[in-house]
Amino acid sequence: MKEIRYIRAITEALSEEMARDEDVFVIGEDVGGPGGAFSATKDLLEKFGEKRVKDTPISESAIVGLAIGAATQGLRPVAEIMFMDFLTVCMDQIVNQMAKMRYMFGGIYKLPVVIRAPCGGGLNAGPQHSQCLEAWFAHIPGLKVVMPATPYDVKGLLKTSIRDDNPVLFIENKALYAFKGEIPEEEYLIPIGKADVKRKGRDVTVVATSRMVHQSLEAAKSLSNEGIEVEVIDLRTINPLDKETIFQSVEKTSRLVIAHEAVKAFGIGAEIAAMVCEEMIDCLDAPILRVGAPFVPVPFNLENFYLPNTEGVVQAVKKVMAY
Amino acid sequence: MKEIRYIRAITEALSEEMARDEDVFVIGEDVGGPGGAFSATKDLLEKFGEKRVKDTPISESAIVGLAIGAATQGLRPVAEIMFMDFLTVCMDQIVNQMAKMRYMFGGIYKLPVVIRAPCGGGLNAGPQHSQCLEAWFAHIPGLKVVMPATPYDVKGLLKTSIRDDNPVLFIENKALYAFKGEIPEEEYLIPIGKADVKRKGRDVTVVATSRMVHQSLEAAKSLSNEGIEVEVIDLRTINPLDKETIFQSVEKTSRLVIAHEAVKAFGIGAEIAAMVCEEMIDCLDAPILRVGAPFVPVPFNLENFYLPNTEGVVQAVKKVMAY
Amino acid sequence: MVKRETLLEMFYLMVKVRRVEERLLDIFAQGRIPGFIHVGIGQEAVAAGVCSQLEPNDYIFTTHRGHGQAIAKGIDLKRFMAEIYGRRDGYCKGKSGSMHIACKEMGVVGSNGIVGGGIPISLGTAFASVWKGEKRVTVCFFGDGAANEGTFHESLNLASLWNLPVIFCCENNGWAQFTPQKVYMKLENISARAGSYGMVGVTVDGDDVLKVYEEAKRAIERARKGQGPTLLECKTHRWFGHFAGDAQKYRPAKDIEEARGFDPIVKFQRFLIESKYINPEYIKTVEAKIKSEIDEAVSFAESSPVAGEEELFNDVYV
Amino acid sequence: MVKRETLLEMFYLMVKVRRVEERLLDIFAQGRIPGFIHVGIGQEAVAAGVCSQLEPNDYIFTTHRGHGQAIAKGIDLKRFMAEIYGRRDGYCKGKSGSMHIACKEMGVVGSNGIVGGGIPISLGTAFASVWKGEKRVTVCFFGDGAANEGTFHESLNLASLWNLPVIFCCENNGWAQFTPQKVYMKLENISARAGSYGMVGVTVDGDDVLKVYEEAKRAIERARKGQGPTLLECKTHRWFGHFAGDAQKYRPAKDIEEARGFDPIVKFQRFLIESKYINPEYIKTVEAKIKSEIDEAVSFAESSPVAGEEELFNDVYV
Ligand SMILES: Cc1ncc(C[n+]2csc(CCOP(=O)(O)OP(=O)(O)O)c2C)c(N)n1
Ligand SMILES: Cc1ncc(C[n+]2csc(CCOP(=O)(O)OP(=O)(O)O)c2C)c(N)n1
Ligand SMILES: [Mg+2]
Ligand SMILES: [Mg+2]
Repeated sequence: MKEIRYIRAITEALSEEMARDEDVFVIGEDVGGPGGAFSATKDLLEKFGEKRVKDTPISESAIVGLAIGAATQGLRPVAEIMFMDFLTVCMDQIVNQMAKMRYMFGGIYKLPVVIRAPCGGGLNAGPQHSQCLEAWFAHIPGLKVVMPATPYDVKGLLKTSIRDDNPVLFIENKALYAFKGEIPEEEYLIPIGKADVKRKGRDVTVVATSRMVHQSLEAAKSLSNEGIEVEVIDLRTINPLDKETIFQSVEKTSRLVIAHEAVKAFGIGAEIAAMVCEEMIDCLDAPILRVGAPFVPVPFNLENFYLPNTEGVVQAVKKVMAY
Repeated sequence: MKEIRYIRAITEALSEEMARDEDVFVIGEDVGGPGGAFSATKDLLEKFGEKRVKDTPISESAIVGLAIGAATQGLRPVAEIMFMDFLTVCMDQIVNQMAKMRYMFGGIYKLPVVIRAPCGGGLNAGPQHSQCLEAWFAHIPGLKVVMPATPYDVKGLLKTSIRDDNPVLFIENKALYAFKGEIPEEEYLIPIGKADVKRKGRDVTVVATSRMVHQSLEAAKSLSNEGIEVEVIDLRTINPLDKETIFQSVEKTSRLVIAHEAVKAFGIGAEIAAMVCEEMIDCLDAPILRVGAPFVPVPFNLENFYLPNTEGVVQAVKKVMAY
Repeated sequence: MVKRETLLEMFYLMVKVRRVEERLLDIFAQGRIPGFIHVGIGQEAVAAGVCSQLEPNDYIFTTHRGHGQAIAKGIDLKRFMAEIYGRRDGYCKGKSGSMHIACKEMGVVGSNGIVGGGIPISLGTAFASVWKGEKRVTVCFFGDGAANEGTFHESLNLASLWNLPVIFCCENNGWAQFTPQKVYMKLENISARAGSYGMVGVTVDGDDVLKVYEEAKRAIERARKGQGPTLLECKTHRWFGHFAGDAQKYRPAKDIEEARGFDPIVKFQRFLIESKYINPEYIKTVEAKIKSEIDEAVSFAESSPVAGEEELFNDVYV
Repeated sequence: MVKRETLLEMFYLMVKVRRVEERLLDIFAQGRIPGFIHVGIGQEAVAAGVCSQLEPNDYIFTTHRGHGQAIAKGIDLKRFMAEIYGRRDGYCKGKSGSMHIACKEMGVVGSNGIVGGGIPISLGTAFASVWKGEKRVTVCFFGDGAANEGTFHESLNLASLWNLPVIFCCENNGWAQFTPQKVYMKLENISARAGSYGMVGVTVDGDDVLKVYEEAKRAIERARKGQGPTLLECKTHRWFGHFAGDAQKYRPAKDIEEARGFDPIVKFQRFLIESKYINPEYIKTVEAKIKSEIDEAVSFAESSPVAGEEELFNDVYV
């Protein structure tokens, strides 16, 4: 095992996959040189050369379109979009083209495209650089949506995403880029669509994603001191959703809290709550509570009021316990 | 009262508001001449002249951007985007600009922009011309999302939307354009954010939107013959959501089914189910079921298998009744 | 000079595209095709002039008005027709219809229902060709209206910058749906926009198949030799409405009449006859052959079943 | 000839912008400002040359690197600074920071964090001005990198087509974040793209405030007279990194040194002194005045509180 930052785990995954498969290339704004805005692609240009590390103009639709076209011919592009908020300037390519092409054309294409994009607040980056929009993409058939929370998961899942023959939206979290964690020295993969029970517990299930996984673990720790044992499930993949792991846990705990950083209303927590309510309502001993952001744009300097946090999870858990 | 088609009710609303307020103008592709792809703006060019009926290039981002800028200066643009699927080519303008501008700039602007766009299948228009994407926009603070199902509602709500000082995404349904219904001769308005109980019933609440309102009413009719009395709530507005009307009904019926044409997974039905499950789970006598499209792109010629329909609502209602 | 076989091939393709679309209008008017279709009658010279000189493994991208290019690129008429009918044996198993024909074997990468939506993707096949050291060129067809979408701009810039082997073929029929060109852009020649990217731009009479052939040849050669992309604008005329059933009330009758005066088939046929390449007898044979191909395609399509519910769930993911 | 007051005003603005941004770099390095900031040190002549001749009710749109233009347009330095600090008395109540300054009274319609995001919106204020029969012009600032976004294309086409009174002012500093111009476009002059829209395009030495002034004057006059938009490219130099804290390791030291050699303030100051408009004493006075303005702004900002939680929910809807 070794300790590594989330951002460097991404770099390792890219580097390993590029070494393993000559058809993998990275493309995006500033991905050469210093390795993009957050240095995810650092040193790849030196290692793999200009053929496989493609610096582009600021033209997100062209970036994604090129990736799609190249993928129809067997290449395996990994496109970087600098902030998740900028996916808005290439939504047609993602949603109407990439997601639908295989279906629309009768299955003739595989589309092994990965689009990496960081979500989230915590950096005081303001309303146009802090959003969590995973719910949009989870609503679109044809895409897979991956959203890892730890260095270990980000590396294993990015490697798997690159090997997947379907388009994958790979949502990183910029507030986690500097976060450190252990990973094995040797190669490993993590399957897409498999949630991870990050902490076992008998009383309440907390399903969380991305940064909120860490807040939930913190919450679980402090609640444990009060005798409440929380099971924390890190979803890791938003689509396909690992219903089984969630359901098994809820069956055991009978209490569910969902925590994500995205705006609560119409977020992915709604789907999880609705699924449980549809298929196992009788298991529930309490309402399903959701912890998410309020219905306002992400403010520059009021993030401390805006961002869902540990305390929010603690309160929600206590509420379902007290019910 | 008079009988009118849904599409002509739209035209009337536009025409009346343009006559009433000189700052209202329509803008979009082909909106002059024959009045756009679906003739919504028919005859407006003749009536109001070129100043107020603006035919544009095929440049959706420029259309929406212009509307936003004009709105900051007190004009009241009504932009037409020909199919809801094409909102993907101007998402940044809608989501990062229009929705956030008031908040982002400390409240200095009012943004009375209406974007009209038709959703939905039923015309065999294929995967890129049939989507229902209302869930995306409902997730974005700063937008209002309106989605009427009848000529009466579409007229009254479009008029109110034009008078609203906030950006409104006004989602029409192209399969309903030819649908006929009664409206008053005299002027009327319908408030945004108010659901409509389209049929009263004691046994099951069905919350529906757009085309599925009609399917739900049909379902209710046939179920009534079997002694099941369904209450059909037409949401009419997705955001703000009329929680009160939904909750009151569920309190009475204790059973909830939600029906929309959008893909079921991560659709707006999830939010409604989650809300109910969060705040009034103990009222429920059965799981909350959702009727929505399967997780596949909209197929050209398999719409009969794809589209959520009356039978789907009937089945769901029977299931919650039998529970 | 253009070789005789090529001339005859182009003639055949033009007549074939015309007759197929005439038949489609017919069938559509009878309500036998679901959804909507867009025909390019009057624009056949562009597809024939360009596609007749492409290799089978070259790539093309087409639009909602893409029947002609796909046929000229050599797709199978039966599966094409079945797709438009929405039947199981169609190219997309009936799931996509007229607007979304694709045929991997013949390099028809895909038709697109989003105006300008295919342009960015065409960069990718061109990129892959260079990557693999192949000499395959990509032709991306789009309309005059599409030249005002942001994707046009982003894509042409990137293609020129990276010297990609792609020909951006703008089929300028003077109309974007119900709106004539002068209402939505100031320039007369879209090819002038090539200058914004340091790219070669040419405008050609798109109703003259020989001229299209010639300029397309240069563009294709440039691309194949690694000399970069071309913006090739072919000025042509749309005879019918935007979609089948559009009565073109917004369009002066004179304009339609004039458009029909530019008939590329009449023009080319006259040339071929005057130059003694063909005679009226030959034309009859060609027409007969085409008719039987179309008959066969239609009956193939009509006898192919609509897929069952199980097909709904196929091909969303690998 | 340019009037003396105008010359002095431009000088004042350039020095003010420079000193404000120097102070911002300082404060930022001390960790007193949250988030990130982008300074335009070295580019002051563009803002001053353009904005000094705008009326208070003319409109400007700015970008992430927009301090200079906003200051030159006349916003209040105290509220500006408070916004960058994220404080309650900032222009946006502290909710948006450096990237999103807006001031309705002074026509700073809004700064934008999305590259190319403001360009379409600038059409709207220009449209409204024509609509109301006012003679207000709109200046939309953006960078060289932004000229490859689709919105640039769509917006310039529409502006030209409708003859809108807008000046598209491309502040070309040769870099888009970490990437130099030649890596992302073939053309040297972005103004050449004006031809794609039938618009006037001009490139000017953006480090020479008099040249900027002159060309901007023509463009503004054209716009005010209803003669349509202009694409005005000002070639200038970015001295510092893309954002404060960016050490520019990707950039040759020589390039940075050269950039600093183009100092627009040094150049203009020399001219003013040689032409006897000012003397060293005058400069000292200006510097002193600016220093006290900045000191005042900083202490205003630092003594303004951060808004409370209740502010979180304000201004989402009317
Ligand atoms: C993004 C987008 N906007 C609008 C449309 C609706 N639409 C379909 S075809 C068309 C006109 C296209 O004109 P042009 O590019 O000249 O092609 P033509 O139809 O003349 O072949 C329009 C506006 C669309 N399909 N996609
Ligand atoms: C749509 C979008 N893509 C990418 C970015 C990230 N980004 C911010 S500034 C910038 C460079 C902009 O370069 P230029 O337009 O030349 O402006 P400059 O920074 O030089 O003033 C980039 C890539 C963004 N903010 N928005
Ligand atoms: Mg056209
Ligand atoms: Mg720049």
